[in-house]
Amino acid sequence: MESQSAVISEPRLPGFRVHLENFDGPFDLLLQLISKHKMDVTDVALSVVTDDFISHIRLLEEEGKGWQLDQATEFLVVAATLLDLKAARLLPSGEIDDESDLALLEARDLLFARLLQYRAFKEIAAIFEKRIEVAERSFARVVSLEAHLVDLLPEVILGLSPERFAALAERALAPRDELTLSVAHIHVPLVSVAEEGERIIELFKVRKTMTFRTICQSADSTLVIVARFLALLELFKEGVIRFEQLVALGDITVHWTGAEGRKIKVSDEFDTPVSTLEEGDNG
Amino acid sequence: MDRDEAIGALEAILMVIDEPISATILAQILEVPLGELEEVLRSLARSYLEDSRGFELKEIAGGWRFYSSPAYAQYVEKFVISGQPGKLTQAALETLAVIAYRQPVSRARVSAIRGVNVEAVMKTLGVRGLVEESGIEYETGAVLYSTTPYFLERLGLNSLNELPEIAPFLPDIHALDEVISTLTD
Amino acid sequence: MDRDEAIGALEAILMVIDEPISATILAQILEVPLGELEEVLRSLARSYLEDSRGFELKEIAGGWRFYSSPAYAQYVEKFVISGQPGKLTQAALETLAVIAYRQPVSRARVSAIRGVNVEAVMKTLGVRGLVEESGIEYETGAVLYSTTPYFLERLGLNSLNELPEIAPFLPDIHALDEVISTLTD
Repeated sequence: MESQSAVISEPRLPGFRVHLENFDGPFDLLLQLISKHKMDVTDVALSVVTDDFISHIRLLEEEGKGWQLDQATEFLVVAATLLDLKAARLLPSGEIDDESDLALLEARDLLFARLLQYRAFKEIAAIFEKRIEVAERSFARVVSLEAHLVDLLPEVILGLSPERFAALAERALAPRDELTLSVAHIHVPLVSVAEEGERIIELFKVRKTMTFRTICQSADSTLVIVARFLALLELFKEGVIRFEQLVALGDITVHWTGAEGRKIKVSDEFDTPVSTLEEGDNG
Repeated sequence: MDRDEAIGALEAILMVIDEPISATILAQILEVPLGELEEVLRSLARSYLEDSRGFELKEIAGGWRFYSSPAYAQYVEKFVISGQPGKLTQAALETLAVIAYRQPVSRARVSAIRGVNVEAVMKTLGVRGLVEESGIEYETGAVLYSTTPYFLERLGLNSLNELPEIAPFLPDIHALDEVISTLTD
Repeated sequence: MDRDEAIGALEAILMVIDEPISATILAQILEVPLGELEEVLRSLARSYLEDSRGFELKEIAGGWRFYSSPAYAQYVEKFVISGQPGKLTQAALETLAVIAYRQPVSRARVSAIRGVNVEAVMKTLGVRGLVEESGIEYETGAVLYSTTPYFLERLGLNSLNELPEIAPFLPDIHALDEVISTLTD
């Protein structure tokens, strides 16, 4: 069995280096520093990291190595998690004086845990790869029965009619994926942006000005907060609200500017299950 | 039956089988208690290794059989037209890792952990015989997936218990998984 | 190559080949003079006998191969009689069904359709006299397999024409095969 202490692995994004003011080195090392609490994610300029990555990919392209889909996918996942993590960190925390602060802190830890989990499975995948390589160097003895023993074999009993045999063939020859029952509809988001939008509009019928914090007070999960945020963006697009933030990282105040009684519909474009992000993979 | 006789009989039977054979069947044929027989198999396997033989006796996916020693792979490869399918991609390996440690697991859950849609990759793993449908999740009706015996074979493992511990890579991953699922499902 | 390395390589090769192999070919692969190699093979065969191993290395009709030792024939015969039931496993039946409806067909193609390595199962079908080699695929040089008259007899049919038609509704199954084979080859 492989050494399990070897948590620090080879770089997963070979050759990709990040050049920041406070850090200069392989992307993987940056991740490790963050995941070991040696570096604060809020100190990382993600835009610079992204720029670096894009130029890294361009360079590969120019060198004729083509578009590295594996690398790009991996980068997107890690960068998205870092962004989530950073967003959670940047939200005001300070003293924990109410429930919503606590929820934000938890959300931050959860994102952190998710990053760790993501990386753990990458380590395991590397072990799988090595194991497969080793196993492939061993060949099984697969031999026919020695001639004098074949005579001892009992007569074969197929035990089925030609019709049953044909049915078996049909099943064995059928393309497998058609047997998979789609259950995508069962996993539709439990939170609907459109519905949360309706709820916000109801709130504005009572008060014309509210902070984002107030709007999210009754939210019982991070997902609801996200849905309400998206609904607000939709309403902004409709031109019926405006945002105001007096100090950086301060409370966001939302003002209703729409006409009384105007019928507003929050679109449900965010509620469609994501099915377009496919991993480019056929092996 | 004395030990030498048992060893000889085991070697003779193992020489004619075309698929792995379980210790239970061998114990029945030799009329030897299972525990005793397993001990003989293990010490036999060890002796081949100690003698640096060109072959190994291994228990993989629940059955014993002879394999060529990896040390001589370069020679054997000239005879065996490698029926081994191509290499798995990084994405496939990682998805396989998630399924191996979370089985039985729904596609949605794997997707949540991997952070991307895994539909295509899981189809590939299924076609390659590495994972299979193994049930339905009671609460959601989602199809659950598990690894196959062929998966164990490809990794050269006897059972899932031989998978490396994940704990050193991530403390208390099961607890985390539960909370994370509330975030992502 | 020193003697120990040569012995290891020989044992490794002989353990996984099915057909007897000539000393000439082995000498070429190992890059060892033929005379020297034959001497190693003979002394190896002798050592197995002296150690009362359950297997023997024998040269029959110009080819070397491992066989089970006659000294333990009673156990091997007991295994063959008891361990090989008249009934086929589900995997063997399905593989047989694929061959029956696709013949003549290469092993790689069957493997692609079944989604698993079918080497062992096809050997079993061959040993049971249900399928046989029937030609060579022109483009690839792969061996093609067909069912035997014995297969028809066991299914109670007079000719392959009597096999019930299957699934005319399956869309262009050959095209699907192509897709599947790109996934698995």
